[in-house]
Amino acid sequence: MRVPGMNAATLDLLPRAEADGAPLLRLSGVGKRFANGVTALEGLDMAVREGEFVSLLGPSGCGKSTALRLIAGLTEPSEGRLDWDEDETARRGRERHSIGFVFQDPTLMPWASVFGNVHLPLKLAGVGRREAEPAIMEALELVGLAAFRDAYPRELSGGMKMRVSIARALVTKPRLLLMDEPFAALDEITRFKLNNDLLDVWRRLRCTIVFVTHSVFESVYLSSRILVFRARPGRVSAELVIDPNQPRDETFRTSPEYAGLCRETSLALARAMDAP
Amino acid sequence: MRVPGMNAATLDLLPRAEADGAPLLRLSGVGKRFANGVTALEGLDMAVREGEFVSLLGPSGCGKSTALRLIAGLTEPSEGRLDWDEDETARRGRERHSIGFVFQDPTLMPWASVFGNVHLPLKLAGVGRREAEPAIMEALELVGLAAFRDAYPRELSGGMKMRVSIARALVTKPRLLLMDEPFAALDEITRFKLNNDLLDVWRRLRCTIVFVTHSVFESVYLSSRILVFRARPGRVSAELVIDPNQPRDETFRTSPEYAGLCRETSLALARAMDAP
Amino acid sequence: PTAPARAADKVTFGTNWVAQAEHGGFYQAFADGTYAKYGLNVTILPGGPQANNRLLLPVGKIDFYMGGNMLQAISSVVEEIPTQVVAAMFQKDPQVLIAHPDVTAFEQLKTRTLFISKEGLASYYQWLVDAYGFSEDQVKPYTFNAAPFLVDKNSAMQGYITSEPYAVEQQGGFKPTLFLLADYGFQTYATTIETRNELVKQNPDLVQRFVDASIIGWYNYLYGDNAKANALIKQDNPEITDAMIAFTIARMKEYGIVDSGDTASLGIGAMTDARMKGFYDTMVKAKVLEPGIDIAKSYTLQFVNKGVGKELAPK
Amino acid sequence: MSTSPLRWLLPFGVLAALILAWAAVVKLNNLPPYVLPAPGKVLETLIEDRAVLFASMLVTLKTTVIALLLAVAGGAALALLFASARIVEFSLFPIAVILQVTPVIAVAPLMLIYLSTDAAVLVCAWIVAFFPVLSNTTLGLKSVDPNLRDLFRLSGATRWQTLAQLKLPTALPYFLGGLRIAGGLALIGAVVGEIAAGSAGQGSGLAFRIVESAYRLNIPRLFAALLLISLTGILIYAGLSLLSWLVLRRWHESELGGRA
Amino acid sequence: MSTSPLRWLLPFGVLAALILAWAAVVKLNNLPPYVLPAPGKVLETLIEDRAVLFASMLVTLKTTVIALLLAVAGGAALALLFASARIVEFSLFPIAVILQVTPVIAVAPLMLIYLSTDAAVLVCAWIVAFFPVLSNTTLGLKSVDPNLRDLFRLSGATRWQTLAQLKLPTALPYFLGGLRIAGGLALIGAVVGEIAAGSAGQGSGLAFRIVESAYRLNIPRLFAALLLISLTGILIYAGLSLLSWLVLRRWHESELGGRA
Ligand SMILES: Nc1ncnc2c1ncn2[C@@H]1O[C@H](COP(=O)(O)OP(=O)(O)OP(=O)(O)O)[C@@H](O)[C@H]1O
Ligand SMILES: Nc1ncnc2c1ncn2[C@@H]1O[C@H](COP(=O)(O)OP(=O)(O)OP(=O)(O)O)[C@@H](O)[C@H]1O
Ligand SMILES: [Mg+2]
Ligand SMILES: [Mg+2]
Repeated sequence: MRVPGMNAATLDLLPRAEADGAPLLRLSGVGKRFANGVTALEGLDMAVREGEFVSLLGPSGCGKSTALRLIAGLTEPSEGRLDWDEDETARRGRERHSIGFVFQDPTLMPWASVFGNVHLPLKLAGVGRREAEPAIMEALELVGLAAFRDAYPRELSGGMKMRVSIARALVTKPRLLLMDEPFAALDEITRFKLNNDLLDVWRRLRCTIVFVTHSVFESVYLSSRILVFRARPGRVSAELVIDPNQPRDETFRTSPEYAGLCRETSLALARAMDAP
Repeated sequence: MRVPGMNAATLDLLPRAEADGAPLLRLSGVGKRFANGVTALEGLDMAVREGEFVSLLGPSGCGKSTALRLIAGLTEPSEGRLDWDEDETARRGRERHSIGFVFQDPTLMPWASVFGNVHLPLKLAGVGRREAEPAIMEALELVGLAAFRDAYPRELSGGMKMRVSIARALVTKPRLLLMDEPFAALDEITRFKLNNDLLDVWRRLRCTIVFVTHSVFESVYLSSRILVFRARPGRVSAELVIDPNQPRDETFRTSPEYAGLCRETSLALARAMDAP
Repeated sequence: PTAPARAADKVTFGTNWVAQAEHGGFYQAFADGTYAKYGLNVTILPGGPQANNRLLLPVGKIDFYMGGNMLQAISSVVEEIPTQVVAAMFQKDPQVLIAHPDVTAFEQLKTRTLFISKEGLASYYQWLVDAYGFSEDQVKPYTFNAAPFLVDKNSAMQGYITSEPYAVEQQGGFKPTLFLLADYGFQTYATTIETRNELVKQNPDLVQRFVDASIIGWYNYLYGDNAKANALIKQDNPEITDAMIAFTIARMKEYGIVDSGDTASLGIGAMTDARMKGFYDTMVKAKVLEPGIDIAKSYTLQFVNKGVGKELAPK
Repeated sequence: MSTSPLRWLLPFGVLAALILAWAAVVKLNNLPPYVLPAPGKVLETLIEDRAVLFASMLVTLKTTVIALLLAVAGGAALALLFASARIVEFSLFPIAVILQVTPVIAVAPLMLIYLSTDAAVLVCAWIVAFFPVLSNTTLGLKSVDPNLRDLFRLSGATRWQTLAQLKLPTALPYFLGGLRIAGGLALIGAVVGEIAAGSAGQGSGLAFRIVESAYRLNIPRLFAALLLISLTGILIYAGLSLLSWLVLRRWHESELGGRA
Repeated sequence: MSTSPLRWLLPFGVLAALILAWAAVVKLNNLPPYVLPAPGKVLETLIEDRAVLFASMLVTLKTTVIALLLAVAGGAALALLFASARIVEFSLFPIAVILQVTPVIAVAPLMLIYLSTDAAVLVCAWIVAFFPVLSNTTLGLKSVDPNLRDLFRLSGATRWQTLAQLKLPTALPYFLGGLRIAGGLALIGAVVGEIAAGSAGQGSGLAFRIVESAYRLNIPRLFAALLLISLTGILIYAGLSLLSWLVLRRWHESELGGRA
């Protein structure tokens, strides 16, 4: 079934109305200043709703990774606040692995094999090697590295390392996935395949994804919402909403709506680059 | 002046006729097997001609980085041979910095500032800090990091680190530039700008560039020739030639020829993926 | 005496160096059953290269300790350590200065490099400075190894008359000139038996038995059949050879280390107030010891000078 | 690791050259054995007195190995304690330093008051050997990749898991480096401990043989004992290096050598 | 580095607690001063004999500092030599190990034959201290990031440049770790050297004070000397840690602490 139903809107600098449910988390007036005086973020307002696929787009060095780290709780805001949905906080207390994180660098343990690296989050949750094996192999299968299960990180190419990192984030089937340019080091075909696989995972697990990318095409193809950051100090300068029910496949990729959305996003990005 | 004059050809698996000058270097029947038994390359035949802009395209893990390392002399082929032009070998004896290399990872010295990192190749050639400063600042200007000259690598974002690495490769104005996915971590606008800057450098310096990328668009926009590698064990599975005199600008990017070439390249890549 | 009916008293005797013939009398008393006869079950605890056993006496880990010379005993008084000397097995301190054969007079040593241990420097050497005008500048450290002395022809070194000269003769191939400090006025007793004040007060009988048996041991070691004692020494210290033992015994006899002077009348182990006082005054003058120390606390004549075992000496 | 035989022969060649030079020095200067015995004479003595010397070596080796094991346990345990919080490190490191710099020779007599001779020797050797393990392991535990630390935090790793699965592997190359230093130090510690607190006479270690030989001017025997100590030291070092190689060869630069 | 005053007070608090515990042990067990003197008594002695003791401390400190400098120079130089080729390392490391495990006490007399007393003490202290610097620096020099090594190769860096600008900075944290170990060892080395080969009498170091006090059973004074050694050790360690922090704080994990 093909539905043209696409519901895109550019609401520059305006947070979207929250008719469709309370947000999972909300950043209000968040600023981040580093010890060396660099202000990475300033006045960042954004929310992530349950089950959303949000992409963050913006110029290099604008604070996307920092925003992701803030959401993950890996760093504290210097200003403003970050609020989690109460249910979520409660659930977080019970479950581990609520968050999967793909760092911008592969961040693999050099002393462990590919298998061991992907096993890590399960191992930390007390799942033994034997028990975890099906899940690990499934994740490795997904990123096409099943044959390299016993290789060590230093024996892998750049793209392969990144894929191990992706497998590691997926293996726990987390409820919130934070991904920092996961596919940047991959060729287009692998990338397309993984794009579709990721969408599949998203739909199956009904998880929430916050996704940093530099590819306008990718962001449009994947997301239900795109946040465009302006240059340092970063904050949201534009927001685009895409109907999540729109099926994502080759036909979408070649549709004029897709092209239009891409152009729109590119424009928002260009405007964000030289925002005052 | 717009010239449609484009001279594209898909010469699957066939090395291109060498009418236009002796190659700067030639790899013949090159194979590379690693200690752990992985065969990264097998029967790789390719040549790089003086003043060319060659892009290498191919699936993740197919041996592109390995090929670049072979050319740079950082690793030895397990099979086959690599021949340099005799003049070039002679010149190499006289000049340092004949090669600039952008690694797939930023590969910065953590103990040196951005300035110090970019200074490195000049310093190794005996050019002092004072003397090298204009060149360093020019390179930093180019990648948009002049304001970060005194920052340390750990204080930079992923894209910024990569840009430092690019500045370092350019600062010596090398005669041969080997670049391994230099722009993968950059947003599209910065990437476009740097694409143009790189072309500018290429034309001004009349240097030779071997460029690994995963972006079909980028490869078509930049190169005078594209080599598509097939999956591991890697070797050239397709070659596309693009008229180097074609001006590269927004009009080219939106031209149907460009779109056609991209499609052709994508197809070659898709075919390379499932080559036997 | 009739054998005592009660079980033998367990006592531990700590020496200040590894087993050697200088400890012969004690091993003799052990080997030939003299200690047993006196109702003592003795354990001999050999010392190490460092004088470790010393502190074990006041804390009660050992009951008798073989003291070096009287200096340390007097130091104990200063430091209020409740121990005292109950017998002196050596009438003369075997401390000797060993010189190359070209040295003939004691005075000549003043121009030589002297290898002296740190302990020596803190004790008798100060007396040499005071009494003979030696100087600290001529001292190099002695590390219980004679090689530096043998190599430096213009040097002399400290030693025990019963030990080092043997090695020097063997390795150097010459007979060194020996200056026994005792013969030059260093009149301390040596190889004493020290024990805790408390033991003297509470169990004088035990102390007396140990002293008497040890004295008899020494007579027998010097003048009787010492084969069993020597075997025991060799067992405790496999490095030692018969030749060394013979050398030591000969030197002890030759220089009257154990049996000379007062022992003729008072027997081995003899001590006198006069000699103690004379020694103390010399040391005070040499600034080795401070004036005003109550040296009477450092020893007691209660257990010696009784002529025990004198009958064992050759007439 | 290259398997070229040169690799294994050269060290022996160098040692042989050294021994030849030693022999030449003795010969040319006509040195008497009590100053520097010729290597041949030392070997002769070694063979002659093998029974006594090897027995002593075993005693010393035993002390060394136990001390090293305790140093590893103690040093690593302290390092873990220190790694738990910066404030703990700051508070307790001075005490570790005091332990390290306390001259064993000076305190050995005091230890003998409360400890048996064997225990005192062990404590001496331990004191000398534990610090490099502690110091290097602490350094290693602090050199964790910050991104990996974040990953562990995110995965809800417990303190204990972070320690066992992140900090310890990171610290491993440092720890093994400390271990290689500690190996030799445990040996010297055992020897010094024996000198300072050891029993003498029968059944005692190499230190006693050395002191006694020196006292008797039996210098060839002293050298034979030194030779055994050197051999023991080299064996320990080689063993620890092998261990290090086995553990790190798959991933750490220091044992990978240059990449082809 | 946090600037909270707690950070600076706690170590002193712990030390104070330790001293109080020591005083309590002495008091409760009614220990006589010749077994374990009370801290007050030690302090009293320290103040009383300050002239002699501080003079001796300066002598020992001087030896320590010179030995440490030489150990740094020697250890680092050897490490550089070893880093030049695997085969050199393999051939010469056994000799370094032999040096490390040679009991200084045993060879001191030999040194005294050919060296002046002061030189012999220095050599002793050096032998004890150089190995950690050597071992850690070697490890550091081998832990170079392979990509950076490639970069240097490509840039046509000379051997010397690669050493100075790549290997040395990489080895710096390891070297500084070795230095912190060597600092304490140089101090013990100086003390042991003084005991083994040092001059005695006036103008001599703390070791002589210790031996002398032990001989005279003046245990409070022995402890005062030990206290000075401990203080010196802590000062050296603190100084080297500060140096390490100054050098590494901008880039190495071990001195960065957790990131905010
Ligand atoms: N630890 C740090 N100390 C100081 N400054 C930092 C630190 N980390 C990041 N920054 C600065 O914060 C800014 C934002 O960094 P961030 O990594 O969030 O950018 P980004 O949007 O992810 O960029 P990129 O797309 O290049 O990865 C940068 O200017 C960077 O210099
Ligand atoms: N040091 C090594 N040891 C063993 N195998 C290696 C080593 N380096 C690379 N390989 C293998 O060689 C193959 C090619 O690696 P290479 O890095 O050249 O790929 P690539 O084409 O650059 O891939 P990517 O696009 O992901 O960077 C990979 O399969 C990898 O596993
Ligand atoms: Mg980023
Ligand atoms: Mg690559």
